[in-house]
Amino acid sequence: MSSLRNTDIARLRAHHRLMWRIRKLEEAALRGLKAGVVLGAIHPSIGQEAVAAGAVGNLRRDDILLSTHRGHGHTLAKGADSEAMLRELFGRVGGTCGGKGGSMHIADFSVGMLGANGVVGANIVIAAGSAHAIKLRGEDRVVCCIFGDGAINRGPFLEGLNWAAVFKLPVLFVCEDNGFAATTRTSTMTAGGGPAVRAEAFGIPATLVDGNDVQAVDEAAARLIGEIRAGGGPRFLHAKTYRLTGHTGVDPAAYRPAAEVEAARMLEPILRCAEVLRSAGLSEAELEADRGAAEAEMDIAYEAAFAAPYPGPEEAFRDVQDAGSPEEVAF
Amino acid sequence: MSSLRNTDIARLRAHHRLMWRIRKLEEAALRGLKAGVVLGAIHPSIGQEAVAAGAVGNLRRDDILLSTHRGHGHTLAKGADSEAMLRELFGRVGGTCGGKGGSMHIADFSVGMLGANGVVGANIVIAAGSAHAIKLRGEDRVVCCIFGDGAINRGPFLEGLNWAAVFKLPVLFVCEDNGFAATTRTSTMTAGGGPAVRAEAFGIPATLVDGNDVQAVDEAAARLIGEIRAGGGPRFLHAKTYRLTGHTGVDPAAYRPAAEVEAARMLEPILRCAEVLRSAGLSEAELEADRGAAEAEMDIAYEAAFAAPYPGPEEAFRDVQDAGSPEEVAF
Amino acid sequence: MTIMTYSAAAKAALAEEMRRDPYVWAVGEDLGRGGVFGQYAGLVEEFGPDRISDAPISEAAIMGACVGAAMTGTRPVVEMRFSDFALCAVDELVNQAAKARFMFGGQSKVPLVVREPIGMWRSSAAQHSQSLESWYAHIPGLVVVCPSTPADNKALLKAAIRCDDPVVYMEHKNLWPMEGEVPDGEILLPFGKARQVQQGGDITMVSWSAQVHVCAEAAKSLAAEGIGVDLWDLRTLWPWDREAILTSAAKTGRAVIVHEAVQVGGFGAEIAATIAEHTGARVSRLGAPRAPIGYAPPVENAVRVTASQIVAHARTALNG
Amino acid sequence: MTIMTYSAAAKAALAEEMRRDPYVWAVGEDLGRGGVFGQYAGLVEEFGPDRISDAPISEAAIMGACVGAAMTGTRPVVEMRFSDFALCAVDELVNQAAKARFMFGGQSKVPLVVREPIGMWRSSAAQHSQSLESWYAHIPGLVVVCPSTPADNKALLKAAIRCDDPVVYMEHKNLWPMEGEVPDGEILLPFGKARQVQQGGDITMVSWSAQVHVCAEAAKSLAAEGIGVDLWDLRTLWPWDREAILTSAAKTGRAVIVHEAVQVGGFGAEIAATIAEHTGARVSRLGAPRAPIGYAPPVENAVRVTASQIVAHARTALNG
Ligand SMILES: Cc1ncc(C[n+]2csc(CCOP(=O)(O)OP(=O)(O)O)c2C)c(N)n1
Ligand SMILES: Cc1ncc(C[n+]2csc(CCOP(=O)(O)OP(=O)(O)O)c2C)c(N)n1
Ligand SMILES: [Mg+2]
Ligand SMILES: [Mg+2]
Repeated sequence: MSSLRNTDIARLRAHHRLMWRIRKLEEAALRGLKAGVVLGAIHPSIGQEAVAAGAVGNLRRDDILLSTHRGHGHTLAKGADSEAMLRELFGRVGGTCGGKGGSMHIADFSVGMLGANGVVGANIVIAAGSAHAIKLRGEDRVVCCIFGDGAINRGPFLEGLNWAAVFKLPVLFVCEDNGFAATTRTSTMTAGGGPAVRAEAFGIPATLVDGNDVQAVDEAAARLIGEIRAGGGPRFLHAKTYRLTGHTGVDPAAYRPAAEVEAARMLEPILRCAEVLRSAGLSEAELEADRGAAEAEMDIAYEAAFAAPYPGPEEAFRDVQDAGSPEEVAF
Repeated sequence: MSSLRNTDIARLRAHHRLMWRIRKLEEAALRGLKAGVVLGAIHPSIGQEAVAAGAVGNLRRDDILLSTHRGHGHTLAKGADSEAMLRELFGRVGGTCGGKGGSMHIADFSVGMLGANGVVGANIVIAAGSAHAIKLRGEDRVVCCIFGDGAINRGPFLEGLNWAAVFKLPVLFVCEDNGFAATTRTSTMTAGGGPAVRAEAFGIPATLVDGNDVQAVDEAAARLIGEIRAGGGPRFLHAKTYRLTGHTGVDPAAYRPAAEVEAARMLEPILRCAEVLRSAGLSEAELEADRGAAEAEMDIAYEAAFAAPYPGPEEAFRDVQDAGSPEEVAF
Repeated sequence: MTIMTYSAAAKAALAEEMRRDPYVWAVGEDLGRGGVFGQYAGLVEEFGPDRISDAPISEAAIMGACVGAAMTGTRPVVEMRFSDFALCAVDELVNQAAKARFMFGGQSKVPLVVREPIGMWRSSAAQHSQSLESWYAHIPGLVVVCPSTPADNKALLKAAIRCDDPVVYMEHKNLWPMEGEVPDGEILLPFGKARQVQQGGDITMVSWSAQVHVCAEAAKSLAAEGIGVDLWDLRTLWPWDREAILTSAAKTGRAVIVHEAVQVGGFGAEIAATIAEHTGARVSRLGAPRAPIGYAPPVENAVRVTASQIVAHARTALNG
Repeated sequence: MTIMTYSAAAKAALAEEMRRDPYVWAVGEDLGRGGVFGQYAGLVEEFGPDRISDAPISEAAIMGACVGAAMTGTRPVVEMRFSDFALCAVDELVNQAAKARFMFGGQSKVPLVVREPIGMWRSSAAQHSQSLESWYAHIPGLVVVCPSTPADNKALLKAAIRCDDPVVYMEHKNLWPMEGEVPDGEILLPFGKARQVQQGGDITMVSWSAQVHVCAEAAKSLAAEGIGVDLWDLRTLWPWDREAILTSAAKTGRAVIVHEAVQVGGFGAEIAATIAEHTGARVSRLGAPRAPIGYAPPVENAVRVTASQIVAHARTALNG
């Protein structure tokens, strides 16, 4: 670990910064939720930041990302603006979706982030199709599709993976396995050997990685995305992690023992990343600077988002469709 | 082969008879189709009879069967009456469904046959649920669910198998793999190692069998159904076969070389079964008697079905629902 | 009489039916921890995890398995969490459950209750807010129930569980905490009988689900202006109480149908068309514009039918 | 002018659009061998298997993948084979395709054409015969097209492919072999403009898809009795031509809406309700009873709306 090369250290430091930004963005969102400023449900990814940083960090800006209901981290990692994201969570003008989508539909097409999704597993087939278009267009872009361990029990998991494999499409499937589907321990409702075994059964090479080890995720994703971009077809990454919060911002998560959560807290990705950086020579001040910068960014973003106005009611009728738009005939 | 025990010979002879009955039933149906007596589409299973005879033959009468659009053989094997089946195909009174379902919805609940299905793969989740009810009721019945190789690319394949494995349900899944999904060679649209590999990935022990060898199917099914009835949970049987006709009664099947079909014809299950019986000492006359009896049965059934009346228009309003029935309010 | 919430009333109904009939069971995601709205809280303790069963995130299997289970001697209650997710299981409901009895020539019934919570619930956005009751009213074989009060939620859910048809049972998410009087003892409501919320001679108003309460509020304002509203809660959309509604419309000569769902192709169209076909009454509808539901409150509110809109609409209808 | 079948007209439309725009492509089961009704026959030879693409039996993936492909710079034509099978892909169409543009705040459009053949086709029974066009008309974000002639099938399919919205394109299975004149050259039809099939002053008749031809037959019989039918083919259900229909209904004072779909909750209800709301015309509907479609001809025929029923209905409407 202390034998890290300088380039590795810089890269790891960037992950450290990004993970703090994700953490602080979500802490801001949770604060907003408590204050009644964030509307609707939010699903924090606190404790899972290494998947976003390690996997999404390997995408080019013109690569494509599809995410889930728990997509803040992925979206920020893809390059979305934190203030625009908070505006979206607060339902304000200037939100990434103009305040019309909220947390569960956060998207920023300008950075290739084609959407969180309120329907578990729905993004898997959409991602396959996005990759299908890339192939038809003869481009060298890659699609990254992130979903939870609960999603592997929905039909679109089979249909989307089979599709991607049959058509040899440039897509990286990432199963962000936090052990739970809402209040249910996923293992109790999943038969067989799990995500990677299923992916292999659909003909997609799968890699298992410690999803709380950002270096490991980074290395695996870099390799897999390289293989995909070289024309190797789809790849699968199974990243094991743990969600430190409840399923939503208001879930006390009483369905799991405190000791389990405490144990997981010792293994959380930012701590572990800091440990490696420390042993590679970074000072406490440098590490603290990353945290502090992230906090400052999100505090400022929060205030700016909070100050932004709500969209007007006319937005209810905009961007529905061209033919027969409700701006012309609403009833 | 010539060392078959007498009980085995009797069992094999019964398979031989049953396979001829299926063959002759479907030949009668095809004759009816040409004559305009069979209405709608029919999907013959000619060449695939060993799966029906070998697998379904191991079910008790109170066990449950669910089938596909290509379900005549399965239904007959479960004990449905041939005349009632032809009446159904002809859309007549006394059909298993009163002429309201036709070939794609043939069902005979009195022998535990809960329906063919017009939607590929839909029977898989229904079968899982039927087995779920059996478990809840504490019964020792077994469900057998037959589907094609094309069905393994639909979501319900994943969802139904996972369900059965999670709840340890008494169900035998049988993939009747004839190599084609309509006009498409299934291998071109299926990624990975195929039905059995997928089933194993969902935690269900799978067995591969030559689906044109009725003894092999019989033995495998007997063993698997025994395991299931003993409380072992779901099992999977992958039976490879070949459809000798077109996808439907009117499909010339021009999408495959004549030589391929000719080669398959040499391996068809009735011929092979007869060969074994012959070497076990059965005479040509005995073998011919099986064929002849089947033909006579179906000729008589055809005539009786043909003579039967159509249901009246009032049947359109019957058996829809209790509350708000169209017999009371149709519009 | 006991004061209960809409949620508790449904729970009581399910518990009573499960005690009565050992083959009634419920299945859905997270039911063991009470379900997403707590409407199953505590039931697993009484009935155990086989009868209050968790499920994988597999809506197609939840629905499809229950079709099979309903044809094999049990009476499943399917929990879909949000009606929006039931769109992952439409083949199983519409092609299988609804048609099995007919296409198998009456050999089997499919006694299934599909609970699909509907409606806007502050800032749940486009995929967690829909009201698609008119879809299921269009499908032969299905019964559609939309209870609006705790008392009805108890009596209708009990009736749904005993019904031999597949019943799409749509509770409104905003009503879960609503309190109301629930009669003690075993009460079942028949399907197809509307509830007269209040009597009035000037205009007939028809609604269902949460929107009934908005109509009642509007009716109060209209009463202050001297306009008497004959307000009906349809309770069930299929079968629906044509007799009561046509009689009322013929009497008042004016009918307005109010619902939260998109107006275009909503069930209000069926009622309005039927009234127009069979009476001389003038008809009109108030539903949502044909737009998805937005997240930001002003965007969400723009598609909400409010009491003041209903009042204004009724006034126009009476003067028009 | 060229005489073409409804099927050939659609094929010509698709081929022309594929020649014009390299990012138009079609995908569905068996397309490489022409599709289940032969409506793609020969296209793979010209465009190759990437653009006339086979698919696994994975309706959810076919639909869902095309949502993603439509958001990533292509214009997919989705073949669902029978509209009944599209019920395996409702989340992908209704929760995803229809809502993406709105819920992402206009960042993306979803230019998708979903071909869903509808209608009764002799003895195809309950799972291969449905007409669910009213469902999609109820869903914000979707366009719904139901062509009735070869000429329209060409011009509307071309327009659908160029439209940036997700279009549910419902061809009628009985119309595939129907021949008719198709104008040469590049003709596109706008959505929302009905076709006046024939003029008449006594009664307005509105229909779409195959039922238009049954209405035309009925109108001929009525003409012989001296009854003039103003017959309209709606062509597109969303948007629909309110102006033409309301003007006609106001003129004749009587409107009857005829469709093959189940009458309860059918799109006829929307038209009837709208006419009743906006004109003084008397309205009535003729659709199928609320029953699944049976296999035996007498059972199937019992739910068919025939020309003689239409004639009788129109007579009653005029005397009633
Ligand atoms: C089709 C569907 N079913 C149910 C839900 C409700 N739901 C939202 S998140 C969730 C759990 C998802 O678990 P997982 O896929 O592991 O993702 P995680 O929340 O753990 O990130 C559920 C059941 C949904 N949104 N969509
Ligand atoms: C969901 C669905 N999609 C498409 C079809 C049309 N279809 C009917 S049979 C068939 C092929 C099925 O192949 P397979 O499962 O291998 O069964 P086989 O016909 O070979 O017995 C198809 C595509 C259908 N009935 N249902
Ligand atoms: Mg999870
Ligand atoms: Mg096959």
